[in-house]
Amino acid sequence: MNTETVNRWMRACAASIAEQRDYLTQLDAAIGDADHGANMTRGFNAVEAKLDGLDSDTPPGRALMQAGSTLVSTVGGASGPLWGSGLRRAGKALGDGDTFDGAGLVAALDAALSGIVELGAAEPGDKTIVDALGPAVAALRAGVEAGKPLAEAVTDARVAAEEGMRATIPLQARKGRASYLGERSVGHQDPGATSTALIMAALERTVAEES
Amino acid sequence: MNTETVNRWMRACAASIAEQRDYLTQLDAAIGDADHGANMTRGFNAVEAKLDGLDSDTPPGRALMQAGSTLVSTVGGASGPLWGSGLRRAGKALGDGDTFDGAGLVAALDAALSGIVELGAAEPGDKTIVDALGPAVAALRAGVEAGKPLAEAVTDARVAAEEGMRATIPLQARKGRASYLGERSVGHQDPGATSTALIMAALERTVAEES
Amino acid sequence: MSTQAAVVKKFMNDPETMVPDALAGIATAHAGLVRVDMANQLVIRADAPVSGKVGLVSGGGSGHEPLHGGFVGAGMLDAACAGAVFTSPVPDQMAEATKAVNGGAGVLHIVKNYTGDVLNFKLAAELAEDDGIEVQSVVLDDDVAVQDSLYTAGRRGTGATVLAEKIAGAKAEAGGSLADVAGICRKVNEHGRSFGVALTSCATPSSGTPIFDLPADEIEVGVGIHGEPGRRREKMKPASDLVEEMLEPIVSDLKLAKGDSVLAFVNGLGGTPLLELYLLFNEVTKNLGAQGISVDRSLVGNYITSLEMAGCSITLLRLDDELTGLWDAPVKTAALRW
Amino acid sequence: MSTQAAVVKKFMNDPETMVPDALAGIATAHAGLVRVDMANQLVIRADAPVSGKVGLVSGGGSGHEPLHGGFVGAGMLDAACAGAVFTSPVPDQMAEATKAVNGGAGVLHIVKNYTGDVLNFKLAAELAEDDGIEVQSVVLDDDVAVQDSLYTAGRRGTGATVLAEKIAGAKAEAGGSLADVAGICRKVNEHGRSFGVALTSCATPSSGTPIFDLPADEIEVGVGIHGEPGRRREKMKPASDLVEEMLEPIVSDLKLAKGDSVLAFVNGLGGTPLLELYLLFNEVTKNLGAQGISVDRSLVGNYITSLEMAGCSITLLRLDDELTGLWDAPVKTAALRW
Ligand SMILES: Nc1ncnc2c1ncn2[C@@H]1O[C@H](COP(=O)(O)OP(=O)(O)O)[C@@H](O)[C@H]1O
Ligand SMILES: Nc1ncnc2c1ncn2[C@@H]1O[C@H](COP(=O)(O)OP(=O)(O)O)[C@@H](O)[C@H]1O
Ligand SMILES: [Mg+2]
Ligand SMILES: [Mg+2]
Ligand SMILES: [Mg+2]
Ligand SMILES: [Mg+2]
Repeated sequence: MNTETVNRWMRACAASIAEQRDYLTQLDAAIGDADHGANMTRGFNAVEAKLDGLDSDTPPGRALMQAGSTLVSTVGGASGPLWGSGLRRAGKALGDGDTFDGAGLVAALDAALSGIVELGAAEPGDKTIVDALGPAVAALRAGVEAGKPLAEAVTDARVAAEEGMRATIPLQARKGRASYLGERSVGHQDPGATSTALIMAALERTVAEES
Repeated sequence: MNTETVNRWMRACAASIAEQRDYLTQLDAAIGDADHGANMTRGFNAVEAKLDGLDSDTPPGRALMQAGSTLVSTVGGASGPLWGSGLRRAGKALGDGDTFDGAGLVAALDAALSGIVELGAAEPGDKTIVDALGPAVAALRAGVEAGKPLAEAVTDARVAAEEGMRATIPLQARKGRASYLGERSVGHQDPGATSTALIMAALERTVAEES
Repeated sequence: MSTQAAVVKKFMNDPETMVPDALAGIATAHAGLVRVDMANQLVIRADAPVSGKVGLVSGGGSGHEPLHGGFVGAGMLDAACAGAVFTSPVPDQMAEATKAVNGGAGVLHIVKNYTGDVLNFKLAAELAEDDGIEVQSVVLDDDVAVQDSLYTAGRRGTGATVLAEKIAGAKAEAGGSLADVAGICRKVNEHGRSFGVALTSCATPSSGTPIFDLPADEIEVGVGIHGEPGRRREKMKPASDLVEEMLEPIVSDLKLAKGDSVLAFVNGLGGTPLLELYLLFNEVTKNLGAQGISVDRSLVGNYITSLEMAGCSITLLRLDDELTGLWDAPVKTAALRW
Repeated sequence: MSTQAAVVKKFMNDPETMVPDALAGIATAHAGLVRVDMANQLVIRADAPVSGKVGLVSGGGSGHEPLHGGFVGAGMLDAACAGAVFTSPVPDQMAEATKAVNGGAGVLHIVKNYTGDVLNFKLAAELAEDDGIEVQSVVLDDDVAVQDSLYTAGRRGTGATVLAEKIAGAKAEAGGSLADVAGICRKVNEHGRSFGVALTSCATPSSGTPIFDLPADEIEVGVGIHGEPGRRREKMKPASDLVEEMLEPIVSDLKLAKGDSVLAFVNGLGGTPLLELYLLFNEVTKNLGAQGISVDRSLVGNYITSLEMAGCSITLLRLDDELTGLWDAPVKTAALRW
């Protein structure tokens, strides 16, 4: 995988988030403030524009860092700094190499998770991004370490993200706006976990196309 | 007829206007500002209270003047000064006598009409109080001058008031708030003409009980 | 789909006591600035009567707050009479207010042109004159949505009332005679024109339901400040188009032309967020700028409202040095101060 | 029957340009008071940076106007960063604001406690410190409707933010050091508590439909300022009962007792008429008076709003001489001045 992979992944994220914009907003309306769809769309549109302007010889790690910085600089809201720092950390983990392999991808996503947890201090079960990203990273690592083909391991990660996303429904939120609702947050799917599952699905498609 | 007649007429007005309060408000909501029911109810309730406190030997003309002053002092809105000055003029027309007859009633209501026209400058067909009160006074005068029993003449007056009231429906308002609507005031019955018809119906009941 | 609420909830104890309950709140909140005569529902400047100064009295139905009570204080009104919601106060209140602010130089009644207000103030002026107080009245009728013709009660008094109270108040504070103060008030009325639109209706506390019903994509154009329907119903449109439509009759009635200077007042009708009012104001300056008309003074906010109605009015006042100077003069009221 | 509108009409051209369009209006309307950096969506005090004075920066999502841009000026904020509606601004904006107001004495960030605001301001402070500017941050979390526990993101920042901006602004204007200004800001946060209720929802410009739906006779109790549902839903009740219910957790959290003195701030959430806010304020003074708590300062109006939401919040600030003196100090901003 290389800069083109990062490029296609980010564009796939932009497309699918824009498509699901209203759905994400509806989820956020139920337990938040109805802006998650707009926030993520604005951010990933800006990421696309940023990548358009990038030198073709930018290493993939740098490209990912730029994507992260762009999210930080354009999203606002909770999801901006969280996913922004996450992608920045992921890019940093990839270092300056021109390519990366499955293990590199695991390290990158693991770094993203750590960055998000470090900044947001969410624990598993708090009904956040972490509840989709955590299981996804674990599944990806397990698949890669077990020697599965990368496309399969990434599919496992996407499935785990979606399961994690659905598993947020019965949870009572303990982080973010939804936590203000107390018990009334129960019964609703977390918007951030949902966009996270979209990001993993975009990765799955990207990797599948390359295999 | 005497002070007791005035007393019972005013109380009959208070009762029927309170009963029709919501209806009057609805009419005013359509072409005005939805307060005519509240205005007239507040005013006639105050008139009742005023009459409660009146010396038993107050002459009927004085009682009617007090009723008028009370409307002026409690209603606000267009209808307050108009009907208030109207009743004051009516009372003045009755003079200081202890009783009055049919001709006296004609003179009183005619004076009320003049007072209302003088203050409000409405012409027939402007979609106002005048469109109910004008025909009522004319019918009353015709009946009394033709020597009809008073109860019958007053019934004629009530019928004329109601006809005048209904005849306001197709009119375009040229006075009061409803005039701001221009053509959109057409098709609605005037609230002030409607309460005027109630005032005439109260008079009809009062006179009928005495005959 | 209708955008109208079936029931409008209100913070109150009882519709009948809503106005006095709120007046009691004003009395405490602005104790240093005003005193409140609860019996007559009057908000009176704390130091009234100001000896030798022309007194300014206004008033009208409640539901337009901060108008008029919020404009009582140095440099603006001396007293405001509060009626029931959307109902003119009665002559007795107005006469009491006139007495309370009479500093010996006469009293100006500033009256919005509605039949109820005009008639009640007329009777009040007679009462005050019986008491030996010299009274002049100026009736504001700035709303170009209503044609001033034989076929209506005349144009309504709307946004220019706020400007007239400020400017006449400054003139009185500066020692103007009753004739001067009435004169400048009339000048504001001649040079000020307004136009309003509503996105929703509003409900009086006693009725509880909206005065009219409006489909989700329609607006009432040419409304006043009493929740009444407007002159016509139109489709909702972008702010720039709407502002153009609102400005056109104002600019043409005032015969404004390239090089003229105006005060632009973008007023919220109660339920419209400030964010939208500033956005509208931006459209106003852009539109007038393109015509070469310069917006030299401005006022943006909820100043003359129609309960919780979502909507706005735009008022333009043609400025000259005299009006500009009086506008800039200090004012210290609950709702307007500089 | 539902009281919610199916579609909320807004004066705008395009949801995407709503905030910059409104900022352009603010720039013109308050040209003498502030300048607007359109690229970074900042409202900046006209004479910033004030040399030797601690700079005060706040900001947050738009839709709460006049907060924060309306509070920029002498004696209050030096800059306000505007995000999209209900969305925190980004660190870049905040860092630019910090630079623009740095007069050499350091800059205070006043942050409302929402995850987005806290995280973005955190990254901004890092950027500013990279630029060599000393930054302190105070996070406001005054909303007693949310328990401050391990199980939430902590109490929300609501009404006390307005009071903190005023009082910290006065301290900075008086020459306080960064530590002093941050200290007094923290003191306001410790001594101020709020509680909000909503009668209707509100709609963000991009979604256009209300965030929640509320039956005609129900209210959301314990709401914040982002149109979010509250802690619970209850039947509508008389104002006196509602005020009692709202004051109880505030009074008990602040441990207010007979003889204590407070500032009472009755705030409208955007769609509630001033008439109702004064009525609520009257209930507040009556209720506290009966407990022997004295309302010595007050603020009544729409100051920290949630778009067009009908509703209110009540904030009490326990007063001492220091806070009272700083509250009384002169302030000159678009929305607050004395
Ligand atoms: N502390 C946190 N850690 C991880 N994710 C969080 C945290 N707080 C909030 N989130 C995520 O952010 C999402 C909301 O993002 P968004 O709506 O864009 O921002 P905001 O809440 O500021 O409006 C939530 O659904 C949740 O998944
Ligand atoms: N100039 C006038 N002459 C006679 N009647 C009038 C005039 N103007 C208004 N009215 C009457 O007053 C009625 C409205 O009264 P009301 O609703 O109590 O006062 P307001 O219009 O001030 O709210 C109208 O329906 C009309 O009949
Ligand atoms: Mg959100
Ligand atoms: Mg009426
Ligand atoms: Mg009325
Ligand atoms: Mg948000």
